[in-house]
Amino acid sequence: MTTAPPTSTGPAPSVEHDKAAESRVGLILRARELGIVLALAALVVVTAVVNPRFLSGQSIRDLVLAAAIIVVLAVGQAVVVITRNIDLSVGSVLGLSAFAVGSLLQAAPGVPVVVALLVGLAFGAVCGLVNGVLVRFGNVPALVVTLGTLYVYRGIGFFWAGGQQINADKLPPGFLAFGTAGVLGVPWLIIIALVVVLVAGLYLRTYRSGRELYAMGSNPEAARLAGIPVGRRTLAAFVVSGALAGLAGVLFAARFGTIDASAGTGMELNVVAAVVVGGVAVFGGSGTIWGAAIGALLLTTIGSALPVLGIDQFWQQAIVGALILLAIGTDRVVAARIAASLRRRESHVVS
Amino acid sequence: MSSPDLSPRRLLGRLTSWDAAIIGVLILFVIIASFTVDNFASSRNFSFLVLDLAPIALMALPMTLIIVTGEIDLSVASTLGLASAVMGAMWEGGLPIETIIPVCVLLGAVLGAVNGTFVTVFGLPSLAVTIGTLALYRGLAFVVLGDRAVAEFPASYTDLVTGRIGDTGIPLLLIPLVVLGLVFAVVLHVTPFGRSLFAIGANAEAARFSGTRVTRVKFWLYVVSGAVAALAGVLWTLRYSSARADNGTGLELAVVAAVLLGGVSIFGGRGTLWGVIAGALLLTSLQNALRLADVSNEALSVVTGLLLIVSVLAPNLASNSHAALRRRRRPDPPPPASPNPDPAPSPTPAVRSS
Amino acid sequence: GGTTRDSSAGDTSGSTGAAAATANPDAPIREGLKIAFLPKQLNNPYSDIEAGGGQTAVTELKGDYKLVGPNDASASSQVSYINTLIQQQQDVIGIAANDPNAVCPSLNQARDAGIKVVAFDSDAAKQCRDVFVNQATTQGIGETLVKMTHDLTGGQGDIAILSATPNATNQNAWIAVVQEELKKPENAGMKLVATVYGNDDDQKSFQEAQGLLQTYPNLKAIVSPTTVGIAATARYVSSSSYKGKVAVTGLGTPNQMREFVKDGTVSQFALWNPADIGYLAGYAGAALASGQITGKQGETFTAGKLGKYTIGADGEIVLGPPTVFNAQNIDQFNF
Amino acid sequence: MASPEPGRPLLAVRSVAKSFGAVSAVRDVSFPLYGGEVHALVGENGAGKSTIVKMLAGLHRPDSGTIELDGQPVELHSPADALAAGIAVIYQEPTLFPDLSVAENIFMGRQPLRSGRRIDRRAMNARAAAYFTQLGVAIDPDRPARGLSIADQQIVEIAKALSLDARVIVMDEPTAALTGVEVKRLFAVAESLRAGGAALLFISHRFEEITALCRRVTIMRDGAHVSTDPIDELTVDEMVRRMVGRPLDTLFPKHDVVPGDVVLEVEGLTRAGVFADVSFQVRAGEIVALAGLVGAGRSEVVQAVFGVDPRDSGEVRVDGKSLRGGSPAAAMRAGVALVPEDRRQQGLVLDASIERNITSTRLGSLAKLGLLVGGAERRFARDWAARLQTKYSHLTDPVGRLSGGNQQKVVLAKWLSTQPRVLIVDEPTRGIDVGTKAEVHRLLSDLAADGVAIVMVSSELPEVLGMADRVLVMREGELVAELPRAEATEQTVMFAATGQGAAA
Ligand SMILES: Nc1ncnc2c1ncn2[C@@H]1O[C@H](COP(=O)(O)OP(=O)(O)OP(=O)(O)O)[C@@H](O)[C@H]1O
Ligand SMILES: Nc1ncnc2c1ncn2[C@@H]1O[C@H](COP(=O)(O)OP(=O)(O)OP(=O)(O)O)[C@@H](O)[C@H]1O
Ligand SMILES: [Mg+2]
Ligand SMILES: [Mg+2]
Repeated sequence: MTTAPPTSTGPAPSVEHDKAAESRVGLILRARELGIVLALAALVVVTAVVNPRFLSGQSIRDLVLAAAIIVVLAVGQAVVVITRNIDLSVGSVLGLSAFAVGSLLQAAPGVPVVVALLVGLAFGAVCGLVNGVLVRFGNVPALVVTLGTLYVYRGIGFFWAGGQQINADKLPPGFLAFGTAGVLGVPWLIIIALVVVLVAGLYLRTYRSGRELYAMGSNPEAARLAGIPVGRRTLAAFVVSGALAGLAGVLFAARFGTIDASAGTGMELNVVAAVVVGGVAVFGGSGTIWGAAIGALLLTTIGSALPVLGIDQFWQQAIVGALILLAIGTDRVVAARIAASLRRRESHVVS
Repeated sequence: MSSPDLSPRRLLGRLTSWDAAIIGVLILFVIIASFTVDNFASSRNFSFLVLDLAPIALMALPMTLIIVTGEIDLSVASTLGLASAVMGAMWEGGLPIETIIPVCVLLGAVLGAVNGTFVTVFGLPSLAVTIGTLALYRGLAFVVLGDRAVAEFPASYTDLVTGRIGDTGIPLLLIPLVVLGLVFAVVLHVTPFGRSLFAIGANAEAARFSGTRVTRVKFWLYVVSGAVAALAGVLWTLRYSSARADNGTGLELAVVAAVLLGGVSIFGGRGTLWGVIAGALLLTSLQNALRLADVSNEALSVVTGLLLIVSVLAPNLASNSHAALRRRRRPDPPPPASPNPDPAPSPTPAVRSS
Repeated sequence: GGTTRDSSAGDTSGSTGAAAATANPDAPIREGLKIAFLPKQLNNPYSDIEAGGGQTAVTELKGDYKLVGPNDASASSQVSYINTLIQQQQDVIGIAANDPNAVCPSLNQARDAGIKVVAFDSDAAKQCRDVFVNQATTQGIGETLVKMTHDLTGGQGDIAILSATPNATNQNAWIAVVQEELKKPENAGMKLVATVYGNDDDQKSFQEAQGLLQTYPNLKAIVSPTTVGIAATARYVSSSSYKGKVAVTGLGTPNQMREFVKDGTVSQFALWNPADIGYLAGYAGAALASGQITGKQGETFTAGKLGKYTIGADGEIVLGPPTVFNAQNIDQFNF
Repeated sequence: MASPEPGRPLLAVRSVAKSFGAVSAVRDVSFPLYGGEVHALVGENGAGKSTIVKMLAGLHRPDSGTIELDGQPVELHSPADALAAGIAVIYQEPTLFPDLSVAENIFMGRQPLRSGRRIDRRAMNARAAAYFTQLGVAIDPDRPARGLSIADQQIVEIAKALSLDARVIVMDEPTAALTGVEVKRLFAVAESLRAGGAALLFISHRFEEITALCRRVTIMRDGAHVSTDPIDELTVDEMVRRMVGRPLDTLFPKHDVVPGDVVLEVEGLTRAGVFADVSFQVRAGEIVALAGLVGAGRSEVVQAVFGVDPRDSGEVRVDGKSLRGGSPAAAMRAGVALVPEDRRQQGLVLDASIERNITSTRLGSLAKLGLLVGGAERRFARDWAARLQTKYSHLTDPVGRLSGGNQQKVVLAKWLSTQPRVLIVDEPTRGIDVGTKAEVHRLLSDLAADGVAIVMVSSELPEVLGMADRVLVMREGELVAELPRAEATEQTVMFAATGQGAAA
């Protein structure tokens, strides 16, 4: 075939393209996550200056432990949002799975932690599957489906739990230990969260099916034409989000020890906020897992920094809101800069 | 080459459309409920129902317009809360209620303008922006009123909200609701402005190329949404004669649910206000009836959720199976002529001045 | 001009209710009374125990018991339920008000419709209920809290309060008393450095506890006058390096706290028996509906196994002093 | 390059039919595609060409009839199937992922891999760059597709098809958005593909292209198959007669009009990075063409004039009155109309009905007391659709269902109905068949005759030369030449447009 172009010995232009490529990639990466990282750094520094104990081992540990759960949720959410969908049911799924695992351990204290984790995953996956099926086969907008299942799953949770509350003393000590202990001082929750972030991040960046998720989010119609199995991928995305929410449920149970039907209520908005703050475009197609994770970390840090800063209770929520706006604002500014630079370096027919 | 008369066809389209379906469901439900649920059909219950309906329905009106343009406003419930808190603070401060109410509504407009600015001027996604202001406004509400709950609003006003027209069972509150509903419906459906909203929702760029001031329109929609939400806050405060920072927490989801239930496309460009009003009514009367029937709170949320999903799912499945049928029904003798009544270009009245 | 707070003083939406009737101490308790309980929130362990007590009472009285309520502890959703109960023509409504005033108009509608209203656990505004069953005098609880703290800290050092929601009626009342008590000379050594709110949300309370300990290095004790808060605080402290250094006390249920009493994080905390509150409320309601009492000060009635009670000022009925739990006695309780 | 008369066709379409509800788009159409040969598919707008394409792409299932590959009937259930069967399609409308890099757009789902099935970005970018060199354009493979001009988008599509190295390549009006230079390059590529033994199906409304590239031509009319012959057995006039069903009157019916007063004045119009210091005047009754290579910035200029794009400096005057920048509404009030370049994105609300689209610019005047009641809209829409001889089945159908050409007519109707003093048309005949083209051209000259000032952006030289009283040539965002009708020739325009040495 005369059409197959030489790939090994890249012709002159392609070389200079590669250089351009590097710079562009760098620029965009910096652009997307820069704002958040800066905000995070600034926050930590200020807090530490005001109250050095904020950087004490104990407090950092508490911080990341709290972050671990929301990070896991944010990763799942990011996957869904990138495909131009959204999953508002995560809070309810978390509650449901937490309670499921809780009552399992209550009934059979012997169950090893690993099994508990798997049960949580599976449980969430099923909830996610339901969402996915409704979106895929019922072609109902994800926002509607998951807003619905937000109510439904929560309701089921209440039915099941009733007034029952599973207290720390009912849970096997091994499981509670898992909530705080770890290897070489690194708590399990954090290890798990990191693994989730790395795997998901790598997958979305360097695997074909991962990139296809972006394609679907960027232009669904074109994705169909490109022969991407849109339906299956959508389904998968929701299953992943559900499964991670389930996993987060187990972590939640282990961390907080007390579980009732209302666990994780209202968390969905925080998670979406984290993802958005993390620079994932609400209408899909762009953004990274790293970004989402950092976004989650930032929000949690705010949550625990403000009391340390001794800022009046009543200001906390307001400040969180303001910071969300600030974060997406800066993100937009940078994005605009890129667009401008693109417009200038326009293509022209070489003659 | 004119197309065949469409009026019957359009009528059919109306009837089979999904918001019409919701209206049908609503009527059906009300009839069934009044026979099966004791006390449901009582005039007193009706006034309770209207009181529960009011805040959701109010905020759903501008929300419909916003969602039709493809945006969303999740901060309405927080705006309600902040308005309520400010109302309380000013009432405590001894200001006359006649000043407080307009000031609160104005405040709401300003809060809406803030949303609008972020969405239009900075071009940020409204979902993200209003999640931010959802937290911000609720937070400010707590900053204003803190942990206190201001009460003892004048009976002359609280009774206005909870009262009825004479000795009829019809609550006074119904009047402003109906009026506003009509206004919004007319604006959305039979004015050029309303048309431009649909155009914006379906293809903002094309709308811009047709001379629509897309950003300006969106901005004002947010202002209106804020003002109405604040008004809802005032009514809320008077109804419970208690101003608190946490009033109406979480109501935004109910409002969005009502709008979607009413058949408005979350992607913009499609929907009717009738559907939305029916949606809000269905939501509240369903909850009211279930409560009267001692159905547990859990069941309420499950039913609400299912209702929401089904309301969108059902019409889709219907149309799908319909299409499937058409596909199977083959190969029918192809129509003799092309889609167009007379293919040969007939000498047209205008432009061809040869 | 215009309608201001002062000009409309007294003109608040309230009605005297049906309190005009006179009490007949030896009227028999009517059977088949429809008594409905409307706690702050369903599916909350504490509320459920309270309601449970109510159920016992109603069964003893051969009445017909009903439990309704929202899943969120908000005043507005309680109002919808009051309206429903009015529609269903109950005889008695027992309510733990989420907001004393917000529920007022509907409660008065209920009383106009001849329904007796018994507030329990958390009071509604006086003019819209017939009696209030108080778990203990506000004063009593405040004093107990301070006393326990005094014992634990030896009367010296910084202390902090982790309360429920910022606008929880009774918590705020108790905190007020605590602040008064601390002014007394014998408590002069203790300094209240902060009051934070966990919104009766386990996770939030947990993080607030973290915040307190990080912010106030030489904190001696955290006092949490709410069952959710004390459990979360105890759990955080027990899993942190502060265990043993910082005392945790307040109001909690034995079942929640047992673990932490055993592992030494908590050495004493207090609570009344929530079941008894519901129980007493049930009897008070029946007595009202049967005309034994009308809610005036000095009237008396018998509340089954709890014995004889006398209505105090403002129609308040006090259950009794709270129980203090510790390693010795905790295993005798199961709620 | 006389390749031997081929034997068995690589792909054969056998009496396929497809109807959408009432509309029967394709009826009993059959034709063969031979390896090593380019096959033309021609027909009026709405003849059913794209529908056939969509069947080959696995998007539509034929209601009846079959598609055969190597003599074996194949069922194409999805685009994936088509790709697997070695059928590559360049669609009429570009289908890119704006957020992804150009390279990823080309290789989506087929990215070159390295160890552990991970994507090898370097290799991917290198290969993409190689394809671009082959196509003779310099597009940074790592730049996101968002913001590419239509032409650049089309080129990426072509690169995508190349990268598939498929046996059957279908091109649905690939040249509609291209100018001479790029078309030449595309043809070179097509030629090499053909020589490589692939079978090409080529759809275009430009006969010079068809005669230049194709060996065999299938003609369709109103969804039905008319004929399939070797190209050299047909004259262009015969082709036109068969597809239009009547002999065609002249393609460029230009009236000579005596220009009136200056209506539109543009002075020193500048937008940083896109165009600079553009000044020109248009008189009543004049047709002024803006020519230039794709990417020269013509669309940007006219969009800035109309106010949809901001302008950094410069002034626009209509009838001597200065026009506020950045406000299409103001421009419309002053009597300016812009028929935009990209009808799907800028011209139409595809989901909205034909009626809504046509009336969208006139609602204010159609409303009674501010309310749109009664059948005024319906009547208005029906009237204008008729004037432009639009083919539709119901005014309430979404306009997206119309064929490309008929969509363009709706856009024209929408703007002509505003009775403009200044009419700006950007690529007015892009993707329009000869019949309609003649209509549009007649329309333009009639409007000019009625004293409308017309600015025409066009990438089709014949059109420019045939219609314009004056030709303004742009290069890289600057106005480089102004040629009166007499001096405007293929050479002079291309020379100005490409600059030294690049004379195509
Ligand atoms: N999805 C659809 N639903 C209904 N009708 C359709 C649909 N797609 C195409 N049609 C109709 O089928 C006919 C053929 O359309 P098609 O796009 O194939 O024409 P075409 O030959 O490609 O025209 P053009 O040259 O303008 O692209 C037209 O009348 C069109 O309105
Ligand atoms: N939406 C956009 N964002 C960024 N750059 C754009 C956009 N549209 C076009 N451009 C660039 O601006 C320049 C002019 O665009 P365009 O292709 O419309 O010019 P043109 O002369 O109108 O060409 P044609 O009309 O033939 O497509 C080109 O370099 C193009 O890549
Ligand atoms: Mg076509
Ligand atoms: Mg252009």
